[in-house]
This record gives sequence, C-alpha cells and structure tokens, in this order.
Amino acid sequence: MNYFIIGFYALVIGASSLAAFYQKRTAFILLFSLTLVSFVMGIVGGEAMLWSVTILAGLIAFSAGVSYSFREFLVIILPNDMAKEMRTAPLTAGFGLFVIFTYAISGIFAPIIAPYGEAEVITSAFAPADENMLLGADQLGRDMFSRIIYGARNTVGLALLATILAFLMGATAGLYAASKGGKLDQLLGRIVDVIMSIPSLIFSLLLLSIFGTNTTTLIIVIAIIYAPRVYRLARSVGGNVVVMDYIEAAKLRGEGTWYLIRKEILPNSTAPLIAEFGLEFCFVFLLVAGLSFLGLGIQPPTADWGSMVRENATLISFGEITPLIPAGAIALLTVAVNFVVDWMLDRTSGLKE
Amino acid sequence: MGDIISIIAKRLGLGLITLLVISIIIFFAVELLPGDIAQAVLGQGATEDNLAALRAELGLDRAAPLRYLDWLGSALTGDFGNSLVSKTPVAEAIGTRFGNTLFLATYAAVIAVPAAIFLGVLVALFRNSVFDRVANVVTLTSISSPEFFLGYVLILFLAVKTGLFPAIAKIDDDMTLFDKLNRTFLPALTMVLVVVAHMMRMTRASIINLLASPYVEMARLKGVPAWKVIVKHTLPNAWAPVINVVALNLAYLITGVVLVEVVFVYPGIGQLLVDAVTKRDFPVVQACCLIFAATFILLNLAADVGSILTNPRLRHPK
Amino acid sequence: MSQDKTVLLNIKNLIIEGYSDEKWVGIVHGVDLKLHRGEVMGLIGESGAGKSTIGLAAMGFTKDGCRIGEGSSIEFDGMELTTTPQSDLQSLRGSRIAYVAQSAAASFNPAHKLIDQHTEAPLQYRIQKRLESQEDAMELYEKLRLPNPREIGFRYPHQVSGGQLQRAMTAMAMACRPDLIIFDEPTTALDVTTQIEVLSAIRDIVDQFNTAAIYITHDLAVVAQMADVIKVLLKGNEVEEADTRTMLSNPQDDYTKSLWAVRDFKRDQKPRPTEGSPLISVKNVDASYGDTPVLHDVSFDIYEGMTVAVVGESGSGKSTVARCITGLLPPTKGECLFKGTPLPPDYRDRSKDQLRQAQMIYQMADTALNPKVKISEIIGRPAQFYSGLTGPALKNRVDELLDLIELEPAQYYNRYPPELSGGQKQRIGIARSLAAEPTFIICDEVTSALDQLVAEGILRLLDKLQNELNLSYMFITHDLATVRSIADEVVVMQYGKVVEQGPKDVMFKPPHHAYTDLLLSSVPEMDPDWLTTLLEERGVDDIGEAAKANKRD
Amino acid sequence: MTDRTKKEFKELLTQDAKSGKLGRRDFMRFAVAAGMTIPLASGLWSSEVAAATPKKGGKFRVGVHDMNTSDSHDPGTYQSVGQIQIAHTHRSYLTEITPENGLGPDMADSWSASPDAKVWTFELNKNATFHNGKKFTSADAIASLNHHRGEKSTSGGKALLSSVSDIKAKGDHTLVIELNQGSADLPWFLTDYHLVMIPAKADGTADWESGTGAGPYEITSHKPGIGTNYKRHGGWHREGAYFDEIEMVGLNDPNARQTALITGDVDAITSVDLKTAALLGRNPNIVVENVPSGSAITLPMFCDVAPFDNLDVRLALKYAVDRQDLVDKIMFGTATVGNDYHVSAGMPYAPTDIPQRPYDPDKAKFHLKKAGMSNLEVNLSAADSILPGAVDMCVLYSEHAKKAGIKLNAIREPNDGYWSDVWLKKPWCFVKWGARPTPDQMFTLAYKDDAPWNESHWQNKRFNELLLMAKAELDDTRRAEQYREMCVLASDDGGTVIPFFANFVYARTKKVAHGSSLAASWELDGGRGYHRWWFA
Repeated sequence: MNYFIIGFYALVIGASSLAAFYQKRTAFILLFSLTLVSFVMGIVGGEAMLWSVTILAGLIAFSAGVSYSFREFLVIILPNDMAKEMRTAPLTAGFGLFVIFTYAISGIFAPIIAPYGEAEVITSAFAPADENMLLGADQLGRDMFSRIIYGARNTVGLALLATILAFLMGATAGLYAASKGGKLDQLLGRIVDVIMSIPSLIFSLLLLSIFGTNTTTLIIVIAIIYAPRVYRLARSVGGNVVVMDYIEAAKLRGEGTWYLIRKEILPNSTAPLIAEFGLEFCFVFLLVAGLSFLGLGIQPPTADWGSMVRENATLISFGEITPLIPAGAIALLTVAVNFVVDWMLDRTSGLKE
Repeated sequence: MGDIISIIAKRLGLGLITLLVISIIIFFAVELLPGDIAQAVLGQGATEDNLAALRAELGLDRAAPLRYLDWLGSALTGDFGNSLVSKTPVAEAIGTRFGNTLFLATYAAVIAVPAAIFLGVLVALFRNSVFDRVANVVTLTSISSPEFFLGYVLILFLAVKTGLFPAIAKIDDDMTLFDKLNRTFLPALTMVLVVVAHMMRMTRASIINLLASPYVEMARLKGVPAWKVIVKHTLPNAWAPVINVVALNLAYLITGVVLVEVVFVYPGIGQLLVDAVTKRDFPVVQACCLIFAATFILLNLAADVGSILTNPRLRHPK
Repeated sequence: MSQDKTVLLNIKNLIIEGYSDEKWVGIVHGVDLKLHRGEVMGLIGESGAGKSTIGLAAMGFTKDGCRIGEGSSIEFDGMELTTTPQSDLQSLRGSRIAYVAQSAAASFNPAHKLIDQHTEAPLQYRIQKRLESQEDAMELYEKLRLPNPREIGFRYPHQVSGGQLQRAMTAMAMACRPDLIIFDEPTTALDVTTQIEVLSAIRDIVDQFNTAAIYITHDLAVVAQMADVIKVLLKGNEVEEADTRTMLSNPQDDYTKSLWAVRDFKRDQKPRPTEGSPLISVKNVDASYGDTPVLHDVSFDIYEGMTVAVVGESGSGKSTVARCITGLLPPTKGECLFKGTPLPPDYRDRSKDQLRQAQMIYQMADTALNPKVKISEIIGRPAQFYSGLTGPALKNRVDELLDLIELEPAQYYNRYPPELSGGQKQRIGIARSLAAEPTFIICDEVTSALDQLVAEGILRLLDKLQNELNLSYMFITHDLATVRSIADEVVVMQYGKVVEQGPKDVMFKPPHHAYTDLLLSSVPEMDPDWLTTLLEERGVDDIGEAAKANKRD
Repeated sequence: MTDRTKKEFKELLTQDAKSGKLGRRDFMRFAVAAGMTIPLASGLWSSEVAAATPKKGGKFRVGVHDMNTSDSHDPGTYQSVGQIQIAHTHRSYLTEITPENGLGPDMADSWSASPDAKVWTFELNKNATFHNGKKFTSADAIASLNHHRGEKSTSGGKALLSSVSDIKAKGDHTLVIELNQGSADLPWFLTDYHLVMIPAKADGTADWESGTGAGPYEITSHKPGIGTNYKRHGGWHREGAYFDEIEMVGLNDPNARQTALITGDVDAITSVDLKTAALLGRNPNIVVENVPSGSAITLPMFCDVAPFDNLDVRLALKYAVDRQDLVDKIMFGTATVGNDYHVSAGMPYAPTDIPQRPYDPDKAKFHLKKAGMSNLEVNLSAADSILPGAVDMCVLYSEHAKKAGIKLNAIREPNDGYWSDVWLKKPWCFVKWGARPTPDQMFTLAYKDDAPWNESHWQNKRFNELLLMAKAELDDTRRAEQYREMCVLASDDGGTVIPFFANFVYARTKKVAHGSSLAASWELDGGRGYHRWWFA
C-alpha cells in the first residue's frame, strides 16, 4: 500500500458517499461502479491498472471539461438564436463540435501548424518521439505529427468531397424519383439494385483499375458507389414527404418538379439525410483505407490516415502504437461527427412533436 | 400467402434480369481493364511472341461481344466455363471456397445477429443512460476502425500475447467442427465487431422511434414494466427495418470480407476474386460477382419477405 | 348527487409543467378535482385546456418532458400519488386505474391479438389465469355488444373496425375491474352513427360495474350524455364545475356561455341563380383506386357564389369527388365541367388558368403547410406563380391577404407554420388559396380538426370572403352542424353514391331518405336525455343493425 | 584485444555460427579479424560448427508469400514466388546453384562444351526417378526443355532458350544441346526456375498437368493460393531431403506471416516485412536471414526520350540519389548499394574496382547546367506491388533530388497491370529484377540493343560488341575484363539507375537448422531449403 492507492480509494469512496448524500442518483451510480471496478482492477492488475483507471477517468473528465467550455464558448460567440440551440446541446455534441472544429482548423491551417512538411524526411525511420517530434517518425523518418495534421486536410477533404458528391447525386435522383414516380422511379430503382449488388470493394477495384488512381477519379468512384445508398434513403424519405397535402397543393398549383424538390421536399428530408451523412462519412473513410490496403489510394507522398494505418499496421504485432494514432484519428472524427449528428436528429425530431 | 408467393416470383424474375445486367457490366469492365489476361499471366516475362500465342490459345483474338455471348450461352446451360489461368472448371475453383465463405459468414452471423438485437434492446431500455452512451461510443469506434486494423489488434491480444486463439485461420475439410470453430474464431470475431454496431444502432433507433406510439403509451398506462414494453410491445413492430439492416449486413459478411480473408489467411472466395481480377481471369470474376450479386438479391428478397411475415396486417389480411 | 359516497380521487392544487425553450412552463395551474366512487366526471375544454394532462395525472403519469409541480397533491383512495415510487405507481395502472385512449386503432398494438392485449394486465397482476381471463374478456365483449364476442378477441386490431376497437379497449380497461377509468376523447375519431353505439356501450358498462370515470371531451353534447358532473377548463384553469343538468341549463361563467352559444351561427340560404350554367358541374363520374371502385355515377352542380356541402361518413367517397374535380384522380367514366367546358381529367394537362380557378383548403393544416417555409412565402408563392408579382408588389399582396384573413401582417410575415396555432394555420391555408384569386374553393373538412370556437371563426371568415369575392365553395364534411350553418345546398353520399341532394332547407326537413335520417338523428344534442330517448326510439337491437350497416368490410 | 576478450569473441562467433547466423565466409573473416590464424579458424569451423549434422524427420511448415489462386503447375507460367518455391520442391533441374553460389550438378551429373561453346553435352544422373517411379531419361529432358521452345510456346522461359537450335538425345542418359551462337553460360541458364524436368508423354510433349516431378518431395495435396502438402520422395537421386513432410501455406499478408512465425504456426516464412525485421529478430526463438542477392532495383530511363536522351541529365539523376539513405530507410539496411551496373557482388565476373558513385547534389547541378536544364522536372512511376516501399523510395529519391534542384514527382501506379502498362511504356519507372546467374544473361535480357526488354532503350555499340565477344569466351580472365568494361559503360553512359541490390530477408524458428551458407538465387536458400535444411 502506498499513498497513491490509499488516496485513490479514499477519493472514489468519498466522492460516491458525497453523491449519495446529496441524492445525485446518476453521479452516485457512476462513482460507485467506478469504485467497484477499481477494486477488481486493483486486485487483478495492481497499481499499474489503477493508474490507467485514473488516467482514463482523467481523460474523460478532461474531455468533458473541454466540451463544456467549448460549448459555453460557442454560446457566447454565436448569434442569439443559435446560442439558444447550443445551450441545450448535450456535452457529447459539444465534444463532437470541438473535435470537428479542431480538425477543421488543423486541416485548413496545416502548413502553419505542422512543424515539418508532409513529405519532408527529417530523421531516421521510426525514430522515437522527442521534443521536436511529438509522435515520433514514420517509416521514412517523416514527422508523424505533421503527417497527421496534413492527413486531416487530405483524408477529411477527400472523404468530405466524395460524401458530398454521393449525396448530391443520390439525393437528387432519389427525391426526383420520389416526386416523379412511375417508370423513371422503377428504372432508377433497378439501376441502384444493380450497383448495390456488386460488392463495393470489388466494384471500386474494377473502376479504379480502369480509370487510374488519381484523387478526382477516387472521389468520383467512391461517390458512385455510395450514391445508391443515399438514393434509397432519399427515395423513401421523399416518398413519405410527397404524400403530404402541401405537396399536393404545390402540384395542383402547377409547380414544376424541380421546384417541388428544392422548395417543398428537400427542406423536409434533411434530418434523416444528415444522419445518413454522418454514417456514410465513416464508411467512405473505411473504403479509402480498404482501397489503400489493396494498393489503390491517395498518391504519395500525400499523407492519408488510411494509408498511414496500412503502412504501419504490421508494427502493431510488436506492441508499437504508431499505427494506432491515425486509426485513432479516424475513429475520433467519426465518433465526433456522429455525436453531432445524433444531437441534430434529437433536435429536429423534438421540434416535430 | 398467395400474395407472398407472387411477390417472390416477381422479385426472382427481376433478380435474374439484374444478374444479366451485372454480367454484362462485369464482362465489359474486365475488358476495359488495362492489359489483358495474357499480359497478366506472363507478367514481366511477357514477350510479343508468347503474348500472341497465349491470346490465340485462350481465344482472346475474337471480338468481345462474341466472347460474351459464348459465355452467356454456356452459362445458361449451367456451365460457367474454365478458369483461363488454371484451366480448371470455375465451379471447382469456387466450390469449396464459397463453402468456406458461407461457413465464416454463418459463424459470424450466429454470434452477431442475436448479440446486436439483444444489445439494441438493452440500450433502448437504458436509453440516454451512461450505458447507452458508452455503447454508442464503443460501437461508433468499432464501425469506424478499418477492419484489417481490428483484425491486427485482435491478433495481437488474442493470438500473439495470450495465445488463446490461432492467428491463422486456415481450415481443411478433414477438421472437426470444433477445430474449425476454434481456428476461425478471430476472423469471425472481427466480422462480428464490424457488423454488430450497425445492426445494434438500427435496433435501438427503430425501437425508440416506436416509443412515442400511442400503443406504447397505452401499454405503459396498463402498468406493463419497462422491459416488457420494449420486448413485447415495441420489438415486434420494429422488425421490418431491423430485418433489412440484418440482411444488408449478412450480405456484407459474405461479399465484403476480402480484407479479413487476407489478414487471417482464410481460404474464402474474396481472395479468389481479387486474384482473378488481377489476372483478368474473366470466367472466375464473372462467376464470383454473380454469386455475390445473387446473394445480395436473395438476402434482400428474404428481408422483404421477412418484413411481410412480421407485419400482422400482411400476415393476417382482413 | 352521490355526495354521500366516499371520495375516490382527490386532486388538490394540481400544477403540471412542461419543459420548453429551456424553462419549465405551466400547463395546468392549480386545478382541484374531487371524484367519488361510481361517479362520472366530464372534463371539457378546448385544446390546450389541459384536460388530457389532468386525466393522465390522475394516474400519477406525466408525458415525457412534463412534471408535476411543487405543492400538488393527487390522492387516490387514500394514497398520495405524487410521492409514491414509480414501481408502485406502475402496479396501480391497469389494475386500479385504467385508461381508454382517443384512437383505439393506434392504441392497440398491431402485433398482438386483441385478447392477448386484454389479458396482459390481469396476467401481469396475477389476478386471473390465462384461460379465466380470456373467458372474462369474452363476457365483457358480450356486455359491450361486440359481434361474435367469443371470436372477435382472436383477431388482430387491423381486422376490426374502429367502433368495435373502441369498445374492445373499454373492455380491456375493465379487465381488472378498476376503480377508476380515464376516457380520453374515446369517440372523437368516430363517425356519428358509430359514436352512438360506443357511447351507449360505455355508459352501460360503467353503470353496471359502478366504476368511477373521468370522461374527457371537447364535445358538449357527448359529455351531456355521459357525465354526472361537468368541469369546464380553460388554458389549464378551472372555469366552473356543476352537475350536468345545472351546467347545461344555467352556466355561470361567460366562457361557458360562449361555449354553449357556438352553435348559433347560421347564415341565410341563397337560392340558385336562375340563369347561366353552373360554375362546376360533376357529370356521371365513376372513379376507382386501382381495381377498387370508389365512386358510382356521381353528379351534382355548383353555381357561382354558392356553397354546396357534400356530406357523408368516412369511406363514403366525398373526398374522392374532390380529387376527381381537381384532377388528382382522373375519373374512369364521366367528366367535370368548368363553366360548361370539360376540364382535362388529369391536372397535369390543365392550363395554368384552369388550375388557378379551383383551389383547395385541407383538413389538416399541419400537413397542408410546409413546415420549413415562411408564411410570407407560402402565401406569396401562388401570387408570384400565377400573377408574376415580385418585390414590393408581392409584399403588398401578401399583406393584403393577411389582412383578409384577419392576421396582423407584420407579426406573421416571417414566421413558420409550426409556430402557429391550429386556427391560424387554417387561416394561412385559406390565404394561400385566395392568393391564386380563384372562383371556386374546395374545403375538405376544414373545421373538423379545430376547436368549436375557432371553427366558428373560420366559418364566419369563409362566409365573409364569399360575400366579398363572390366565391363558390364545395364543403366536404361529416359534421351536420357545419352543414346547417353554412351550406346552400347539400349532397349526401354513402358508399360512393349520391343518396340524396337538394337545397338545405328541403334536406333538413322530413321526409328524409333513410340514410339521411340516420345521419341526422345520430348527431348528439345538448339534452342529457337525448341518448336514452334515442336508444329507446331505435330499440337497442337496432344499434347492432346500424353497426352492421356501417361496417363495410 | 586481450586474450580474454578474444576467447569470449571466439565463443560468441562459434555460437552465432552454430545457430546459423554466420556463414563460413563471414565466420572466417571475423575470426581472422579477431586475430586467429586461418588454419585455426578453419579448424574451429569444422570442429565446432559443421559438427551440427543434419537429422531426418519432422514436418516443415513454411509460410510463403505471393501464392495465388491462379498458380498452375505449367512451368511456362512460373512467375510468382509461390510457384518458384513449389517448383523447387517437387521438381528438379539439370543444374543447381549451390549454397556457396557456385554451379553444381542436379539431374545432370556433368557437362562439357565444344571450344566455340556452341555444342554442349550433359551426362544425366542415372539414379534419378520421377515420383511415379519412372526413370528419368534424356527423352524427358528433351520434352521438358522443348516445352518452352517453338512458335506456339507461351512460356516465360522461351527467351532463355532462343539461341538453342536443337536438343538431341545420345542414348538414354546423354543430352546434347546445340546452339546457333556460342554461350559459355548455358549450364547456368539451366538453373532458371522455368526449366524444370518433367516426365515426357508418349507423344514427346511434357506432362506438366499431373504435377509429377523428380524433386525431393512429392505433392500430396495442392490448393492453389491456399497451400500445398508434400511427402518425401523415396527415390530421390541426391543427399538431403531431411524433413518427412512439408507444408507450404500461402500467407500473402506480411503481418499474417510474421504472426504465424511468432505463434509457431509455421517454422519459416519468406519475405519478412523489412520495417519490422529488426523487431522480429529480437524474438529469441526466431532467426531473421539476411542474404545479399543478385536481385536489383533498376530505374530505367528511356535513352531516346527527352529529357533522358541527354547523357548529362542521366548522370545528374544518377548523382542526385543518396543510395545509402535509400538502403537504410526503404530496405532498413537489408540491401547492398548499387553502382548503376547490373552485376551484383555475388555474381561471377563481378568487377570489384569500379569506384562507387557518390550522392553529390553539386555534381548533379553541374551536369544539369551543362545540359541547360537547371529546372528539370521528371516523373518516376512505381507501385508497391513491385517492392513494398517502392513508392516511398521514389518519394525519398525526390527529396534527395530536390537538393540538386530537380523536381522529381513520384507517381503511384496501380499495382494491377503494372508490368503491362507501366514497364516498357513509361519513360522512367521502378523495376525489380530477379537474380540472374550470370552477367551475360542479365545484359542479354535487358541491356542488349535489340532485346525486347531493353528497358532503357540504351544503344551502345561498344557494349553490344563486347557482349557478343564475351558470350562465347571460355577464358575466364579475358571474360572478366570484358564484363568490367561493360559495367563501366553501363554506369557512365547507360540509362539505368541502380540504387541497390535487395537482400532476401526471410525468417525461421531456431528449431530449423541449415548449412554454413545460403544460396543467393531465391528465398529460402535458393528455394532449396526444403531439402537442404533440417530440424535441429
């Protein structure tokens, strides 16, 4: 027993008692289960395990703190009506926004933030982290941290563009089919069936082999592969909207299809489409990573998280964390995006009631 | 029931047309690929001489549409041709591998589907609690990690560090079922992690979606306990979207596992397909793609039939 | 009456708050309620009066996002519900306090058979074994005069008609023989002829088991038949309470009086113009949805400046006629004429001017207005679309239209539909149709989703507009009161056929066609004895017959 | 060095040598460097190290990369590493490359040439039999070689035998090969992986379909792309084949191979991921073999396409690459720096006195200036399927070239179709060559003016004259001089940058033992570890 262990247990037990005393149910359950878990962990894993529990709890508390202050910050700087929305946002949404904001900043200002160029070789391969290199070096001796920063720009940019393009194509076609119906709807449905029946990885492999692997084709091919999924969603959401009386009113007025889609259907289909956007965004990441696994990805020396995971993946067998960093970056962003999406969904569905 | 059968018949007909269209697309996509099979087979060792000889031998000197029609003709009679590279019948090359793929997919599905639905119900029950939030983060993380990466991490912890399971999932026909299950546990687990999240989130969403319905409120006002409200009153009405997502994920388990096969060296059909694309081995590519497409179509059909069967309005017409 | 009985439910200073816009807002502001055993109390009020909220609170239940405020007390049979733990409250529900919801069709779980839902609570509380409970259900079904009481329970909800479902739900509420049942507008969604059956069934069973009940409704005539005591609510406050006859004969409060006075609006009937062809003429129209025929040989005329009411119960085909006229559903036979010229059957083939001439106002203002578009744009679009107005001219026109519908332009110009009340939305719908400067407007059940006072305002507005702009209306409605107040001519429809048509004064005087008679006699009247008298007149067995006649499946 | 440290060093050396970390040559060198006399060291070698004699038995499981579902037994289609490993296990060749990288007999016992090197006579091994029991005769040898010849042949080995005019049998066990042009290297050629001996059918064609060979092991089951199982060939004509059974598993994913070796699922693997080779070597149960090979990385520039038609541009690019940096970063030290001529140190006639071209950005700038192209911009195409890290190498090269003011764009080409669409098509690309046994073969294949694979489009009259002269030269000294001159020409005038020769890096568990040195021709001891190695 040393002071750390005694202090640790004293702290958790004291905190749970306090929570119980003040009848804070959730807080009590949380703290008390933490206490129980720590007992088990302490017995199984000893002091080291307790340290990791402490660090983990600290991390969570830290991110909660960051999320809270970021949310408050947004409340202060945003105009009135948006600030009102923000104030009711859950902490997870605040966290999501913070992460997205951070990524956006690092992506946009990558050349200023990154200490080295994305292709610049500065040291030997896999050099460990030091005061110059926060995360050490990669397999060519390039600064990992700089590449992560640049990767935010390249990977997120590519995934974002591809997802946006997929949504433009899929949503337009889906809403058009929903509002037109009939033969065209059927035809589009069949085309979508065909595209979706071909496994996406194989389809992209074929397409990319045919048209070559530059960023533009990559974006277009990914968009083509994901557009059918968006189409299906847009078609069904649009299908629910077109039966509304206001659509009938607009049709009877003699409005054209394009007006119907743009003014009447689209504004009422955004919520599920946005939710889908969050998920598709993740899947695009994964497809890009999978493609670079098969050797078709972003051109080097451009830093791309998917390829970075791939390039360093074998290291994981030796317990090195290098490949975890870009993978973590991907995971963190997708989690963040989905937090925000969840919040938006809650908000829009809440308005309806 | 007659309705269902006619729906199935109609959908199967459409499915066949879809397959035909896919076969045309695949054929011409393979045609469009830079280089041809002769170059791919001979690789760096190709010379004009032996290229021409090989092309003549494989009949590549004939016009593409003619070759497609030839293939289609024999495919319609059930003969999918021989692999252009190994010269063995395609059915032979694909047979056992597809069996292996199905085995792994079934293995993963048997774990993943019940787990996903159980967890989905659980998080719907404890919605907005800490448990829900944690499950949310964990599943999002597992969705957003590349599957080969998940595979490597599992290998590290469950094979290299602890030696609990074998890292190489090579299976033979003469293994016992238990051996096979043990050998393929890690790839199955990887796939489970990949698909569970999606299905679980959909289960949760469909259940929560229904919680505002008047009959759920009615059940609450009847004094039905919370878990029973979810299991008895919500879940039976939430099947349709859940079944659809399950079907989509089952299709993925069969068609989307190339990377898992590579990581765990599992002799499934995905690796065969990638190899065949590389070698421009058209009959094999075609057969694999058609199998995948047919799987997808059948699973979708099954999902639709499932949604009909779980809908009392359609199951018990007036 | 029944003052000597013991108090079952005693609500004191009930405050209920809902969370919106980041703060708790009061919904019910300190209402007291005392209910004795075996007593039926009618809670009446317009939407937003808090009557359903009070009903649920009597079960110790609040909707998500609501809470019972400090200082409230709900005492049920000596038990203070505001401090009872959730698990105990839960075991109270279904066993001692039961609930009958407004829409039985939506409140029965579509996935389970009626009888399985019926037996759920008795099995949950281990009051009865499954078979016992099923037997009991069948008995209750019989008591509630459901057809085939021994079999109907084994059907799924969608296989049973609305009126029967409502009775089955009442049976379900009775399953544990509760002390108190909350009826939340149980007949509002039903046709008048069906409503009678349900009302009588409910009244009988409540009497028989001497169950106390809170009967929530906005319909005075209905509550007059059911309740011993009536409490009138307005915006979460009690207006007054008295026993039924006193309340009907001698209301104290001005608000109550205004409620009673609603049915007074009646305008003079206009005669048909003697010359000229009708503005709209429906000629021998047949129509069908897919292979299902809906309309058979429907013909009627609408003359300029007149209001024609098309009356019928759900499924009579009255809305389908409107779809044929607007061209949404091209008729399979016959045609629609506008000022003597045939209109193209499909709206897509009609000219912009033809489209402009005929406009429509919908029943559900919620779905008729795009929630994501500003009011100014909703109203402005037809003006812009047909007349090509832009800029200040457009704004002036919108202001003018808002003035016409008696809404303050500056205040509503930039708002969105979800921010408006039901009546305001309906006015916007009217303004939108007026923006096209039409000669003919189809009003599809425009008042049936509105509170009576509001509905009255809408009717007055429509009347005013008709006089100012010389409009013709086709009024689709199931509500005979509306017909009485505004129509010039009446068309009665049943099963897709026109049963009877003619000027209003002729139609409302005997002799009637049998169906018209049934419709007219089924409209509840403000007389507490109306139901009893009617049932005696018809004889109880006739109700079963009427039920069969109504059931089309 | 004190006596004590010497003693320790000796023990250490012996230890390493026993475990196979040190070959005989290295052992001797270190031992002498440590102050031992040559006889002493030699004695130590034979007494201590070589005493580890082979034992029979066991099942040798090997994880092999580049195994494809399309791999067939047709020797004409041999191309992948997997096929080459399989070929050396169940089939045999007339000659072999010995562990010491010399030429040795396999199914041919001995051979001799006419003075002009045009007629070669091979005496075949009389004990050799095929797996089906059939005796190996000259008819089989003729059928096997003819499989790669003739108009209709689609074989990748066709070019090797293009100068063969006739193959005749002189009795059952004597084979006569006639060439239309003298070649002193024919016995070396016959070690090429395509030229396996397979039984002849009645019609004189080769029966490759059955998979029957005369190799040390017989196939018991073969699943293309998945794996192959073997048992020992009882009637094998040579020493060795210590393992009872062999199991080759296709493990194409580098991580999977590595993991399989660590977890003991296999006993040896091909192609260790270089990034983690050092980490893998730290595992006490695993030995990583690092064998210099003749396998070169070449970056051929089209000498007839601008800007590469300018010699100064070529030289500038040759000076603008830091070869050692590439070896360190891309190959993690497991490669040998190249000097722009395609003869590795392990090849016969390798020149030793040509000075190494340094990384000299200033000199590169000087040449650019001379060429009048101070703002040179060039594209270099590569794909990672050719060599893991190929693209990274080009990126690194471009960083080096930047210092010389050259803008070098690394282009990642699709893995798929690289050989058909990039190689010989793009003016500058990344190529990896398998080891060829002799300089003549390499030069004839890829540097001769009219060779179809003259990947740099290089036309040098003197070089081509020398090539023809050396071909039929049976005098070794004169030949060595001719090759030296050719190397200088290639280095100073040629269009090919050869940054380095890759090493073979493969790994085995300590359970597996092998002789004192390892052949440099292919992975796993020239693809012959299966019959040369044993379980310790």
